[in-house]
Amino acid sequence: MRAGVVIFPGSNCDRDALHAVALAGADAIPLWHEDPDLHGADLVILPGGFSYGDYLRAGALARFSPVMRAVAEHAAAGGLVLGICNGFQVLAEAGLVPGVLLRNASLRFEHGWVRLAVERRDTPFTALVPDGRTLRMPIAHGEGCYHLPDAELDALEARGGVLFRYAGPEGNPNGSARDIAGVLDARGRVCGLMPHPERAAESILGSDDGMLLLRSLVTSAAASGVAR
Amino acid sequence: MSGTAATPLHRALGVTDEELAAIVERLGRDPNDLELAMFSVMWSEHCSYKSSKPLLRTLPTGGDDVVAGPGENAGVMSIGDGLAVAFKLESHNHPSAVEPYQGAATGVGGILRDIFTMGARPIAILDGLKFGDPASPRTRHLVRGVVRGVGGYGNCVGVPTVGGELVFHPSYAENPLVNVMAVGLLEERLLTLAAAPGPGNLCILFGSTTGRDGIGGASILASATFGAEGQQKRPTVQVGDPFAEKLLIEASLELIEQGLVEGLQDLGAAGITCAVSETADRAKTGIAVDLDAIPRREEGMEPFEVMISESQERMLAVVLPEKAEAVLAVCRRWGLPAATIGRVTADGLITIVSGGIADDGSPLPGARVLARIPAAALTSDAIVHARVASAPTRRRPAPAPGLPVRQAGSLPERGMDSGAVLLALLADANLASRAWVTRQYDATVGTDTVEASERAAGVIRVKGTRKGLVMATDANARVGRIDPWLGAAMAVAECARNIAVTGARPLGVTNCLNYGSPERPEAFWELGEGVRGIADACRALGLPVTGGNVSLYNESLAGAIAPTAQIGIVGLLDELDLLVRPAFRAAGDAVVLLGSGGAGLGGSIYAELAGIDPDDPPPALDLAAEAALLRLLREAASARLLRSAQDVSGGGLAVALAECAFWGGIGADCAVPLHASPADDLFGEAPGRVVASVDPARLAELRALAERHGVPLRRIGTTGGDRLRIALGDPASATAEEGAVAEHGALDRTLAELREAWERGLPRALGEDAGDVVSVASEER
Amino acid sequence: MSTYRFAVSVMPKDGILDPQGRAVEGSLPHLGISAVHAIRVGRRVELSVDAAGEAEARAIVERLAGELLANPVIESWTIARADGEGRAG
Amino acid sequence: MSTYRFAVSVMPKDGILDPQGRAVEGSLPHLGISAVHAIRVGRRVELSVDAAGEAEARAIVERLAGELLANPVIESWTIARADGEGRAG
Ligand SMILES: Nc1ncnc2c1ncn2[C@@H]1O[C@H](COP(=O)(O)OP(=O)(O)O)[C@@H](O)[C@H]1O
Ligand SMILES: [Mg+2]
Repeated sequence: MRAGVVIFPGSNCDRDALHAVALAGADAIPLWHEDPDLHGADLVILPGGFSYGDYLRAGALARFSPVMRAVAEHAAAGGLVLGICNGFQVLAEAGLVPGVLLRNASLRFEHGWVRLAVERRDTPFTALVPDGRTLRMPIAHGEGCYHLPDAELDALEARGGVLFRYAGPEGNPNGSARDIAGVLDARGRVCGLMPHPERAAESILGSDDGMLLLRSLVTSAAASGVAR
Repeated sequence: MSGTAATPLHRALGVTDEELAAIVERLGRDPNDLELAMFSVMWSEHCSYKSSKPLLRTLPTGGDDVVAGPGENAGVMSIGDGLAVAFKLESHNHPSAVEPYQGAATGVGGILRDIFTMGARPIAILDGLKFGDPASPRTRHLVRGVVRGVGGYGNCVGVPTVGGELVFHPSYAENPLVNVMAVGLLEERLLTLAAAPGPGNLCILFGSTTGRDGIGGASILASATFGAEGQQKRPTVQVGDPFAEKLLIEASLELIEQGLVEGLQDLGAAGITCAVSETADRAKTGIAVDLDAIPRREEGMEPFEVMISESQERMLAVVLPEKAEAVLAVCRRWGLPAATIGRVTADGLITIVSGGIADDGSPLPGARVLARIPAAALTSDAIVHARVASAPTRRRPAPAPGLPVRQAGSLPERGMDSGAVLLALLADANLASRAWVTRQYDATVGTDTVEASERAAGVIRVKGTRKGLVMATDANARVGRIDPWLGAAMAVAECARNIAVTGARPLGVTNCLNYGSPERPEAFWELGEGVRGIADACRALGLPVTGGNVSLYNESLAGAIAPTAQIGIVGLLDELDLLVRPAFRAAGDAVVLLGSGGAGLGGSIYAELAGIDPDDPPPALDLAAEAALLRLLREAASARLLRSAQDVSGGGLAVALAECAFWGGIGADCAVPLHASPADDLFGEAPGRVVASVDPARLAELRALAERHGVPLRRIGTTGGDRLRIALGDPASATAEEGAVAEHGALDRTLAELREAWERGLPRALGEDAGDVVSVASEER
Repeated sequence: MSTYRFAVSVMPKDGILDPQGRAVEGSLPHLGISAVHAIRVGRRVELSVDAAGEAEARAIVERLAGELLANPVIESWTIARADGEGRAG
Repeated sequence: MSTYRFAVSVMPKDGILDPQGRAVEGSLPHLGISAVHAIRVGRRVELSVDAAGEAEARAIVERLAGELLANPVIESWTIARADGEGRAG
């Protein structure tokens, strides 16, 4: 199973994602933003960071990178894509997942540990998460306030597009609509997620809950890779 | 750039008549205007250390593990396995006073460049911040801007901020301090020095283009007192571009890893002038600069502007000619402008040429030589001033350890509720939770952060090993104001203790000396005392000083800052799973106090809050006892004897106990013998003490170890419950071995109320809880 | 070929949360200002375009605004000349 | 008492580095755009002021701009009517 991690100029969680997804059992390779070839990746991760400095709007400039055409094609063909933090912002700007990430309600960068309720377990991203289990992982972003017009939110919820919500005493850190922390595209193959599972992949770092997500993904990608 | 009849050019540039004579002597002729401008920035205090050099020579710098010491961009110490750690502290005080967001941001950028220039990947940032009264609108504006700036830059480049300090003291009202420490990790074989060896080699400038920003920043901002005159001297503000810095980090490390550079130097103060003269001087070579080849951001820049511009995010690489194409290719890949701007020569001169240079660095036919200066004259052979030091007439020297101290004010004795005092201390702006700050910093990027901020030292694991690096930064302005020797020495001791309580071995020390004008004998005396304090403490604790930074002229019309020696220490934990944390971990554990404090409330937060007899001295510092305590802590940690450990510092024993308790969610019932006065015993900040919790079954073992190290150990209580109770014993029972001290009135509070006071304190002090002025000006982007 | 300078104003759409605007409004009482309301904070981008004529230049700016400078889900934009001519705003 | 609507345009001062503008410019090749240059990114703030006359209203906006909307050290600003009248930019 090969996982490709895209490096945009300004990505700063690319090495973290490579490290964690390798721990989860994948053959992890870097993908360069100017190279429109995914080099056989079964799974593509858009990592966190500040692609193009987050200038203008987070994710707005990265979405035009040559690699994003390949990512869009991969997704269109049913390939798995996970966008973490800035990667979520890039996916949203590119229209690969619904919604917009506005500035945090506090108008500040927010770092901290949050708890995520997992809304569905029948997805490639959450298959291994035990029932009833919430996931603890860090957030670190300035623009993570999830927004969609109300009617579209209703539609998103109705189709099961909300995958993670902020929960527990730590609460909603950024003012996201309906506490949404992560969403799925219509086919359920592309996921955008503000918190950082790759930073919660080893207990020495405070939590290994993120591993449940990454292992789910690696397992599903391996299965679908065989299928294709 | 020109002088007038009334003010000749050299004086307008801040060069004294005496300095001009020294320049003429080194050149054997009068300097032209460009040369004078180059001298003026290089002979600024910031670049030349012309006042502090003789003092800095007295610091101990040797040690087995030192790979690179003072003089390089950062200190480097070996941590085994072929790995080394690079670390350094630097100030960006005056730029932050002018423009807090950009000043702090570019401060972070500058210190990070010092780290990756050496071939180290930056792995952590710590920020030592000092401001005036948190209730004043100006302070609030500065705090908000500086914190946003540190975060705005550090978060974007992807280096976790894992520690720091936030101190409020009235002396910083007009002159805040922004000291930033950066830590990096490198393979020793990749260590890269900032030298320009090999005549014929190329000098390649890469990163951002050169603009008019920060013209004269180093010399003028950092070397002048803020006052009416300082206002006009303010140069163009530098704007940081962390995105460019991130690309610069990746490109620089790639160049080093691929073996493409012979030397690498970042551009900071004094820009290209500093980079070429320092690298040439270190290698005993010269450099010919092709002025026209320098990529510019603006049209019509004068040669002197190009040569001294402090545009951010630039690097200078010294490269073998056959590798130049490969270097340029790496820069292109990372989207960074790069240009060959000069050649290394054998003549020891910095030559600035317009019109092109030949392969050997000589001017092409028809080209003009605009400046020609011996590299040494600009750097190692810069002028050194013998400044006059004189102690203030009325001063209180540090008390000697063990001397009896006169009783001082002691509020709890006057019928004041000690529980209320503890709540007030926990809520004090200087002691309350820093979460309002640290939430704005990415502390977990890099997937190596084991412990960050809030509680104690930052802890970073070293991937591929079982090791951990532990880091902290401390200063002690309040004590420094009373006795600058003691303030500096105590900062070293406290910082080392912060490292040692985790079980780590402190490796080495970096520092930033923040003082007033060296031209004032009293301020220069303070600087001398501070350096002496650092040297004494480092010798006693066996720690080398591997680098640092000097920031003088920290004065405003309102006066000088409290003398502030900011200390940074990195320690090594050989086995990360031996890490000891500060929070209580289990009910029923024995609570012990290691070390014994003396009396003296001078310089404490309690004194500021409650007021004390102005003649009450600060507590004494016993460096030998401190060294023994450090050794004990390390051995106790390796034997896994400690369930938790936390040093006693700001707010004293009561605050330390409260923090251990509410961080762990486990209370404690304690009894403390009354030694000096209730205020001293509960809230005094005597150094050399640690609160630890221990499995009762292993207490005897710890006690034996403590005895062997000659460190006093006293069991003061037991963990458990959801309250913190501290009974004060009768002085008569102070000699009693343990337990039953006759009570003298107990402090008794729930963990919930203690925690709430601590959590709300800072937002409340800054007016953030009630809503305050929020600006959308540029810092918000 | 001439060079035209434009200013693109990008503002949050009506009905979209504008936390910056709200924050500024919230600080007005601290400044003793009560007469100001309905604050919206957006972006202004100035740029130069080389083109054969204004219509061609404007078309390029239109495209840039819709694809890059604004996010049509939440923002609307207007384009104006920012050189001699239509300089305003 | 009338209500006046203004737009405050805040731009980085000349000579001050504008990293945003630079980054946007750097990504234009990806959009296949080559005719655009000299991009500067700033802020636009729209607000309404209740005042007896335009001069009074404008004075309030002036004060607000210098104290809250712009950072005078690195930014300059212009103020324009943004209602019926001077609507532009
Ligand atoms: N400006 C800051 N940035 C990051 N961390 C900070 C800052 N100020 C304080 N901290 C963190 O808050 C904690 C408490 O600070 P301090 O009171 O100085 O600690 P100590 O008692 O160990 O000296 C430490 O972990 C410190 O690293
Ligand atoms: Mg400390």
